[in-house]
Order: sequence, then C-alpha cells, then structure tokens
Amino acid sequence: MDLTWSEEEDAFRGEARAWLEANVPDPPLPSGDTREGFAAHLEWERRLFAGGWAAVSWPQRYGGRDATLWEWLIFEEEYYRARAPQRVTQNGIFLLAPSVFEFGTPEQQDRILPRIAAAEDLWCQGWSEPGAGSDLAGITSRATRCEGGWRLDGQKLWTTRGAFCTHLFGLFRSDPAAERHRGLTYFLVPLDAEGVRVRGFGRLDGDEGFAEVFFDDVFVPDDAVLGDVDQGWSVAMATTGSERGLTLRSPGRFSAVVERLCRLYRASPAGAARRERVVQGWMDAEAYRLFTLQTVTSIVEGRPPGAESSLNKLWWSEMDVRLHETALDLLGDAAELDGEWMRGFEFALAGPIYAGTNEIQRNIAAERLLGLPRS
Amino acid sequence: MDLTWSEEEDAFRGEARAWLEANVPDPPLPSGDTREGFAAHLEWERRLFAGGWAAVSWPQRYGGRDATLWEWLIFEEEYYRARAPQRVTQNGIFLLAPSVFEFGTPEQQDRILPRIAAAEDLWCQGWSEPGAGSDLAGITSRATRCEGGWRLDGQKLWTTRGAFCTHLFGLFRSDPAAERHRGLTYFLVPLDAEGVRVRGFGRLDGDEGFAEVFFDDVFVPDDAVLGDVDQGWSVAMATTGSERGLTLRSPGRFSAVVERLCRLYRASPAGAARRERVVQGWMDAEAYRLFTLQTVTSIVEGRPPGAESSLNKLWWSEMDVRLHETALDLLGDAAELDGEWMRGFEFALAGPIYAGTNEIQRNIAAERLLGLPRS
Amino acid sequence: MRFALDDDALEVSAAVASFLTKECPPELVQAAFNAGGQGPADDLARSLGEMGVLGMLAPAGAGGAGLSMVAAAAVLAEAGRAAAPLPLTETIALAVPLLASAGDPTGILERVALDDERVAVAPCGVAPGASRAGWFLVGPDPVLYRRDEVTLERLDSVDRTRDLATVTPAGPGIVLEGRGPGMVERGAAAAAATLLGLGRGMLDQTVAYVKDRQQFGRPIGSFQAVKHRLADALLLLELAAPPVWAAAHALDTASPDLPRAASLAKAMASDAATATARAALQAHGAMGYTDQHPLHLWLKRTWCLAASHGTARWHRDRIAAALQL
Amino acid sequence: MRFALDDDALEVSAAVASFLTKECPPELVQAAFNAGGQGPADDLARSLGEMGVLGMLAPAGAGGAGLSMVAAAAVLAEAGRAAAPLPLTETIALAVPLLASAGDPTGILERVALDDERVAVAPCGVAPGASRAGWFLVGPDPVLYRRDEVTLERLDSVDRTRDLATVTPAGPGIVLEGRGPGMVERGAAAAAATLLGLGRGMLDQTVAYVKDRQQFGRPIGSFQAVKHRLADALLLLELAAPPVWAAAHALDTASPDLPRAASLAKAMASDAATATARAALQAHGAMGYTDQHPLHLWLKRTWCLAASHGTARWHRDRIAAALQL
Repeated sequence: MDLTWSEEEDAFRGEARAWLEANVPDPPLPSGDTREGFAAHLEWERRLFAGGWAAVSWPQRYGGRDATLWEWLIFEEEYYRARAPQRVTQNGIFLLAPSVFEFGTPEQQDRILPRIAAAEDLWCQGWSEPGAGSDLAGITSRATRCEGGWRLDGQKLWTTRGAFCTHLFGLFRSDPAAERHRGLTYFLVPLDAEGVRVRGFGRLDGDEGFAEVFFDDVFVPDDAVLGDVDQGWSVAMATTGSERGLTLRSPGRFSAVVERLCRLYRASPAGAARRERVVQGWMDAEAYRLFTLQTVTSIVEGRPPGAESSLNKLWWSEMDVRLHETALDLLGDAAELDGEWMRGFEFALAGPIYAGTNEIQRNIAAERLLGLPRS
Repeated sequence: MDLTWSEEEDAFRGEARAWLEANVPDPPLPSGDTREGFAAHLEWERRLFAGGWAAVSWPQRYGGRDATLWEWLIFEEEYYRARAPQRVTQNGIFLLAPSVFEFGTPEQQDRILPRIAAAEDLWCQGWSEPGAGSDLAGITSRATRCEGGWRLDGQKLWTTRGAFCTHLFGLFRSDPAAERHRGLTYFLVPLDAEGVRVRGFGRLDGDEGFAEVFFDDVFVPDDAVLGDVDQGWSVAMATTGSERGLTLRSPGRFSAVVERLCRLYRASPAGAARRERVVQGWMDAEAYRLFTLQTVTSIVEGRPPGAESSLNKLWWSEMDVRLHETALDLLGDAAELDGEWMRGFEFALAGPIYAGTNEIQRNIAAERLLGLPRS
Repeated sequence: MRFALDDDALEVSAAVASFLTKECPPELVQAAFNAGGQGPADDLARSLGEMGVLGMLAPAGAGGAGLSMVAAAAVLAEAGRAAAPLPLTETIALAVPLLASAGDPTGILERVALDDERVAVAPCGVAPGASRAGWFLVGPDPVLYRRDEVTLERLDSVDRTRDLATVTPAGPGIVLEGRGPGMVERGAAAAAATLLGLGRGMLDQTVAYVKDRQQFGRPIGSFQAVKHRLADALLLLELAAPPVWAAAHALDTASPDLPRAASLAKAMASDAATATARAALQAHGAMGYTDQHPLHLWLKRTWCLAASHGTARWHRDRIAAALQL
Repeated sequence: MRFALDDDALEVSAAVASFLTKECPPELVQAAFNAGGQGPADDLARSLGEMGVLGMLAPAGAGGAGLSMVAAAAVLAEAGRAAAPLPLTETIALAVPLLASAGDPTGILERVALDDERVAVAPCGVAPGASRAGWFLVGPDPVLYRRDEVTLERLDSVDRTRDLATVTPAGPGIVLEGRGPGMVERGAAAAAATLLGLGRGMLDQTVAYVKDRQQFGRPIGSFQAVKHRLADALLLLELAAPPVWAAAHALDTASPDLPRAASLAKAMASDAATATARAALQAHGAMGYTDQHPLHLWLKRTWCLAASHGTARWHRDRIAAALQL
C-alpha cells in the first residue's frame, strides 16, 4: 500500500495545473447545452486538443498523451479544481471510444478516434428509444441489409446534445427474429445522412440538451458497423468494463463540489445546525475518492471491474444529489433562484436516471454481487 | 373542525390522571416478559380492573366503562404519561376481543370477555408458524373433525408471552383441500389441554417473551370455534378494521417517549448538533397524534379505516425506531448499556416486523391505496 | 373534538378542484411558464375572482366570502394539485386577510378580490407575481406600498411562473394595523397547504404514469421498488395533511400554539412534497427529465415553495425554540 | 500509488479467517455470551496468541510479528466477521502497540501477546474485558495500572460478551512514554475495521438466509424490496472499506491527515454497520428477533462498537473541526 504520488506524477499535475490556469476561460462559458454555448465549448475543446489535453490517456497517435490511469485521475482532479468547462465531447470520448478501441478495425480506429479527440466529429448516443429506456433491450429501431450496406429506420430519444452533434452511434435491431439483447448491431451514423431528422428539445432545466432523432430509410455503408453484426450489445457494453469508460466517474468532480459547498457553509450566517450534512458531504466524496483509488489499482493490476461498477454509479449519483440538496438548504429562500446550485441540482437529478437507473443498478448489485435470485 | 375537549372529557382525564397517580407502581415493575415480572404485571392488571380501567371502551357488563373512543385516547395519553406498566393482557384485549365482539356467540362473549378484562384468562396469539410468518396464509397446523369437536395438531411460533399465558387463540387449517386464506378456522384453546406443550424462549433482549406451542392431538369442543368453520381468516382480520383493534396504536405512547427524549436532550452536554433530530422526533409524534384524531373522527362518524391502517403502522413503527436511535445517539458511549433506552430500542425494532412486516404494509399501501398492480 | 374538514371547506375546495381540472390543464400551466407568469393565466385569475375564491377570507361585506382559513387551505391544496400558475398562496392567504383585518386602508380590497388589482407580498423583500402588481405588502410586519413607491429588481426563479422580484420601498407606505396573526404563520400555513396539493398532484400523475409505462414486458408500477417508493411518498403526504389543517385551524382560532402549529405544517409539507418530487422524477425516468412533459412544472413549483415562507429547517429551529430545546 | 491490501495483510487475515471459521462458530459466540464473556472463549484467545495474532503489532523481538496496522485492520475485520467474543480491537490495536512503543515498562508484552496476561483498555474510563485483566490502560493519554491499583464497577452491556466495567485508578500508575499516535486514532481505526467485518458478517448471513427462507412460494431474497435493501447495505460497506484501510495506513505512515482519516473510517464504518444491522434484522424478520438465532450476537456487538471509540457523530464533529467548518 502506497498513497503517495511519484515525482513524475507530481510533475504531470504541475504541468496540467499550469496549463489550466493559463487557459480556462473566465468568466465561465455559457451552458454547453444551448446552441451558442455549444459553439463556445467547441472552441474550448479545440484549445484542449491543441494543448494535448483532450484525451490524456489515449495513445499519442490518436491525439492523446499516453497518460497512465493515475495521471488521468490527476488531470481530472485539476480540471474540476480549475472549474474548467463541461466536456461536450464526452459521449464520444467515454461512450463511443472504448468500443472503438476494443472492437474497431484499424481503419475505423484511425478514421474515428483522432477526429473525436480534435472535436472535429461530435458524437451523440443513440441508445434509448421511446419504448426502451431502462429496458434498453426493448430497442425496435431496425437495420435492414441492402446492397453495400444497411438501411436504418426508427427513432431514438433522449439523445444528449443531439441537435448540436455531427454523428450518432447507436444500436439497431438487425435480426428481427432475435429477442432482447440479441440481434442488435452497433452503427455509426453521420447526422447529415439523407433521411435523418433531428429535433432538439429541452431538458429539465430548459436548455435544449436533448434531441430525438428520426431515421427514415437512412443508408449507411458496411463500414458503419462497429464490431460484428448482431453483436451490438457486447460492443456497447465495452464502456462498462473498460478503464476508459464511464466506470471511473472522476472523483475530482465531486471533491470540487464539496470544496464549493464548504465555502458556501463558511459564508452562511445561520449555518451551524447544517454543519453535519456538509461534513457528511465531504466524507462521502472522500470515501469515493479512496474507492476509486482502489478500483484504479485493481485495473492497473489487471483486474477490470465488473458488476462492482454498479456500486460506483449508485454512490456518485446519489452523493451528487445530496451535495446539491445540502447547498440549496444552506441557501434558504435563495435556493429557488435559477443559479449555479439550482442548475447543478437539476443536473445531478439526472444521475440516478441515466446510464441504467439506480433501480437497475441495485438489481445488478443484488443479483451479481450478492447472488440473490432474480425476481 | 373543533380541536377542544368537552367538559366531560376533561373530567374523564382528571379522573384517570388522579387514579393513575395514586396507583402506578413506583419503582417501575420488572419486565413483564420474564416469569417474575409477569406475575407483578398480573397484579397490576387486576388492580386496573378493580378500578374499572382495564378496558375502558368496553361495555360495563364485560368489565369496561363504556368510554367513547375519544375517552379511550385520553386514557391512553394519561396512561403513558404516568409511565404505567406495559399491558400484558393486550393480546386478549386488542387482538382477540375485537373478533369476539364481532363474531362470538352471546355465550362466548359472556364467557370470554369478562375474564379477559379481569385478567383471569391470559391469552396469547397462535398465528405465526415456522413456515408462516409474513405469509400468514401459509399456515399448516391442522384441525380435524371428531366426535363433539376437533383435534388440533401442529406448531405455533413467536407466540408472545406464551409461556405465561393460560389460553391461546389461533388459526388452524380445517379444510386440507383449501389453499391460502381459505379453509382456516379460528380456535380458542386452553393451554392446559392435554397434548399442548409450550416452550418459552428469548426475544432479542433475552427476556423469555416468546414461546413455541406444540399441539399433539389436542381435543377442543365445538364451542372452541370462534365464528364459522373455515372462515377463520375474516374472523382474525376483524382486528384490523375494528376501532377496538390495533389500528389505533396510541399516540400517547410516542408522545411520552418524545417527552423523555426532550429531557434527555436538555440534560445532554454535547447536544446542540443533535437538536434537529430531537425536533423531528417531536414533529413525527405530533403529526401522528393529529393523524389519529383524524382517524378517530372518521370512525366516530361511521367510516371505519381500511387499508389506511397500513400507513398508520408504517409511521408509528418507523418513528419508534428513530426516536430510540436519536436517544442512543444522545447517550454517546453509554448507549451500549443494557438500560431503558437500549431496551426500548430493541423493543421498537420489533415494530417493523410484527403484525405484517413493513414490506407487506408498503405492498398494501401501494396496491390498495394507490391502485398499483400486484408484482 | 372533531378533526376533519367541515362541509364548507369540502364544498368550496371541490368546486375549485373541478373548475381547475377544466380551466387549468397542464398545457395552460406550461404556457404560463413559457410566458414568465404573464398572460395565459389571466382568465384563470379573473374567474377565480368571480367565483369568490380570491376573496374567500375577506368578510362577506367587503367583497369576500368570510370563510375559514381551513377552507382556504383546502382550496390552496387544490390549487397546488393543479399547479395553478398564479401567486394564490400570497393573494388568498396573505394579501386579502391582511388588508381586511387592517380595515382596507386604501379601499382596494374588493378590486383585489376580483383580480382587478393585484397585491404582491414580500415578507422577506422578495415577491412573486411582482410585475403585474399595483400594490406591495413588504416585510414581516407588512407595510403597504403603491407600485410607484417601490423599486423592483427582477429575479430569475427556476419556476418561471413565479415572476419574482426584489422589492425595495422608496416611499413611506401605510403600516397595516390590527392584522392579527403574523405574516410568518399565515405564509407558512398557506404554503404548506399548497405544497401538500403539489405533492398529491405529483403522486397522482406518477401513479398514472407507472401503471401505463411498460418496461421489461410489464408496467413499471408493478416493480416493488417503484411501489414502495410511491407508498413512502403517500405516507409522508398523508401524515403532513393533518398538520396542515391543524395550522389553518390554529389561525382561525388564534390558538396560542399557532407558531408551533404553523411551523410543523410547513416543515412536514415541505419535506413531504420535496420527497414526492424526487420519487416522481425518478419514477418518470428520462420522460420526466424534459420540459416536454408537464411534471417539471410541479417539481419547480415545489422547490420554490419549499424554499419560501421559511424552509423546513428554519421551521424546525422555530419549533425547537418553542419546545425550549 | 497503490491502494490495495499487501500480500502480508492478505495472508495473515486469510489465515485468521480460516482459523475462526473452524474455531469460532456461532455456537461458541453464544456460549461466551451466556457466560458473560468468560470461559468458553479462553481457548480461542490462547490459540490467537500462539498464532502470533495478538502480538502482531509488537516488534519481532518482543514476541510480536512486526506487522503493519493495515494487516491488523484486515485481521480485525475477520474477527468482526466471526463476532469473535474477545476484546481483540483493544488488545491487538491498542494494548500491544502502546506497550511496545513505550518500551514495555513492566515487561509484560510477551505474556500479553501469548494471552498469559490480559490488559484491558479504558480510553474514557470504561473497559471491555475487565474482569479477566491483570493490567489496565486508562485515559486518552493512557496510564498503566496493575489490577490492584484500580477499582472496577461492573456495567451491563447489551452485548454480554463485552464484560464491561468502569475503571477508577487508585494508584499512581505508569505513564506510557513515546506512544506515537494517540489512543483515539488507534481506537477509531481498529474499531472501524472490526465494524466493517461485523457488517460483512451480517450481510453474508442475511444473504444466505433470504436465499433459503420461503414465503409466498418463493425465496424472500427474490423480492425487490429485500434485494435493494441488501444492495444498499453492500454499497455502504464497500464504500466504508477504503477509508478503513486508509486510516490504518495513516497510522503506519504517521500521516499528518491521521486524525481526519481515523474519524472518517470510524464514522463511515459505524454508519455502514448499523445500517446493515437494521437491514439484516428486518430481512430475518421474527427469526432474527430471538436469542435462539445467532444474528443477535452480531447486532449487539455492532451497537456496542458503534458507540465506543467515538460515535459517528462525534467523529463527524472532529472532521468538521479539521476542515475548519
């Protein structure tokens, strides 16, 4: 057991901190979930890429800097500490890229990954459908074989920032006879393809951060398939086990919130009775940081996480809501203002819903980690 | 709406308070769930009866004083306020008697009820079995017709104070072909009948408050059946809807705990951070008191409660645990001592389990009050 | 002893409920939201005035109906259930009775009761419904100002129907005399009633949704996790209701326990409604996490009212003081 | 950076776990409970001494194994999992290292490590395992007393294996010098490890029970309400574990963050274990609510250790101070 950083890691942190201090926009950018805000965020993404910070843990040839997982953690800590902008490229980096690394052909990797890192292609996910939310295996959008490729039909929903993106990755039912998780194929679709229609709509906070995407006889060539035909489920699930995927929701994100919460508490006149909840917030975030160090150690030593990632998701998503509830409580009657904490609260409320609702995560934890019978 | 007591009600309260002040034993009796304590409690029950306070809301001819439901509430408030002993006769009064009032023949009523009030017969319940806990309909103890009566066989479990009682009321399967709630009959059994064997055992707190009761070819006559043969389920359920039953768990019980909790808090040196939980305890108990006033109004006006009593049970049982947790928290390292609060905590922990676990109560609330589909 | 809503309260609240079901559908609330609390709800306000609802707490002589605060609480619960996009909590339970008990010094009460004139209320210097108001009641011991005696600074509430502004008086105003129970108690009891209704409205919508929404081949309302969470919301709401009626009754009877009763109601109703909001959003999933589905209107109103007229924590502190803790 | 148990910790804790599985079954714990912590566990204590477990934190020269506090925490977690009816938290993690770092002034360390002599520890004047002890370490800056230098007054703990007494010194005692990190931090980290193990033990038992117990024609562990509650217990325990190892490591490395780390571990582990106790009891139903089923032994030990060495709330206050809140 060793809880210290090496000299190289400290140097990496110093470099990241210096670059961020020099480059993070002040005042903060407008929300990246609005059209104008998205444009500003795109500029930021390109500046990140130019500085070599767009995807630090990727190989250099794809636009990364070959950083270790530890360095990635350090970078994230510094990123949130610096209050740098939200990453509007994150669906490409965290959801699509892990599958491309694992299942893409060399041609696909060379074609897709550098353009993700450079924020030239902007990817949105096309998983959920009106009838397939928690029950993702209920997907009915379909892919039909045709000369030289496939024709796509159907509808995707709750596509984050779909109205501002250039490409969509998603699952389509390629074998109409197969049920549930079988017979799905993972497709890569340019949103300017003929037959694609995108309609943006408001999230809870009113920003146009969602879209529904309609596919009407959309042609895509064979190389738009990622992984094997009818194996889309495993391809999509690569994000779960991968160290580049969503499992490691950065602890720095929450530590930064806790730091702001502590400042808010110290500045709050009638705060004493609320101290305990603030302390608990710090504790929850610190426990999560240590839990993540444990997970990264496991990954580095060759034991990728499995169903444990359900615990990870349950913890950070519910902690995030509690942290913001505590802040709103401290704000008293000012809590209702459409300000930073209320925005953060609304954003946090999505956590227990997306990427597998927390009900699903508890099922997974109970069945796969505790071995309890299915209902 | 009128939240004041009448002159008669105030007078009733005064009378009850005066009697209790003159009669409540000091120092308190030893636990009624031990053999010696039970004897002392029996004496107390007989003193209560002599004073006319054993079952205030019963008709005078059965040993009550024809008190209204409001007066019953007042009596309970005063009873707990005076820290009077636990009622070791309560299974007879609250579980058996409502069914006797509703389903008993006049002969049974005359024979059974006065002896309950006078604590001459001491009744324990025989519902649960090793395989029938939450799932009470899984009862397998059986009753077989014979000349002039029935023969009982089987085993009952978790029979509260079974080792100290004289009689048992319970459900036995009289129609072996019927399933679940059907084909059960409600029997009244003297525990000194031949073939009955009672083994007392310890509850969580170590007191011998539980028993298992074995029936080996036990003969009971026909008049040991309460209600109709094979209709035992409805007979037993009479306690749920009845105003004499368990639905109205006395608010006075919890208000008295809150009063002690407030005193403990005021005396506690490092209490300030814990104030909010104490206040919440008072709020929960006060809301429950008002909720009960609402329920009693409904009953008095001819609208007996149905599935709403699930909410009642959920609230008081979980509140009781929280009140005691708060007290133990205030006690700090003295919490582990086998004292009054720890005993109260252990007792409170039974609340969410017995009389239908809180999981069952939530099912009932969801299905019958909200109309959600069965799983 | 009788603890139940009396017939007048049941009748007037049933009438308001059936009116709102027809005249205040979610589409209207959304339209009012989009318009920042302006315009689309104007007819609604006028109709409520004509029905005598706005002035229900004014004496019969002064354009009112002379009803009890218990009846007003029952009405506000229905307004909450429908998420009526108007500052009814403040108009019905604060502006009208405060003006009435002060003898209506500027002679506007009848016009206020008919929605020909609006009075915004700012106990802590912040008023909902500010931009349409001709008069302002400011401060915990409220002083009445004309529109041209105050400066308004618009605030963006998460609920855009709130039409919120800080109110800074610049004139002398008129101190209201003989106003009876304080602003804090009236506001707490009224907001509690509205929150109770908001909670009930969210629970109703959610129950309907989870019965209908299918996942894994069955309605999600058949999953025990969903059922139990909604049962818990019901439990909190049903136990918050008696304190709401008791607080209103304490106002009607000028009970010495009023401060404690009002704080109990507001704290219980705030907590019950915000917990129900969480449960409702989670049960709706991504469907509820958009501004395309009406649920967000209820959520935001709930968050606002929970923060106004004293937060749950603020009221717990008040109860603690009353209990000498 | 490497945050995982090292091989020595894994090896020694695995050896202890397999020893306890064989030698410390629930029947033994119940027997020790019935005997008030006396007698039945004596062989267990002696064997743990012979295995080198009691003295694992003493230097190799002084009858110990010179292992790390991380390894001791891993061992205590296994002792907790088995509900071993001995004051191992205090013996292994307080008495032995405190005596060792003070240079063993009375020359008893080797005997203590072999269980030929027992030292009871009373940071706040109350010691578990009191009636069998020949020596007492009393106070937060502990002073060592012989049995005949103290007066004991027996206390009834809800966990009868605790053998609890207040310790009132009557002699001068021996002030321990150079004891390194304080009693509070050692006690908190060690108790946290034991609580983590208790929680894991209760969760294991409960999972086995709900898979087996049938109601309504199926195992109760297939009901979502039961599954989710146990998943929540697992979540709390799994997130409490890293703080436990980190606190032990902070002791090993004399980290400046030690006070904060120790308090984090104790508060998280106390809350996780008590929540697991609630969930375990509820899932066992009436079956768990008797002294016929071993669960009660774990519940009571959990309640006691959660209250000892600083409650969760006390440790949160300490963290608040460290964070300047």
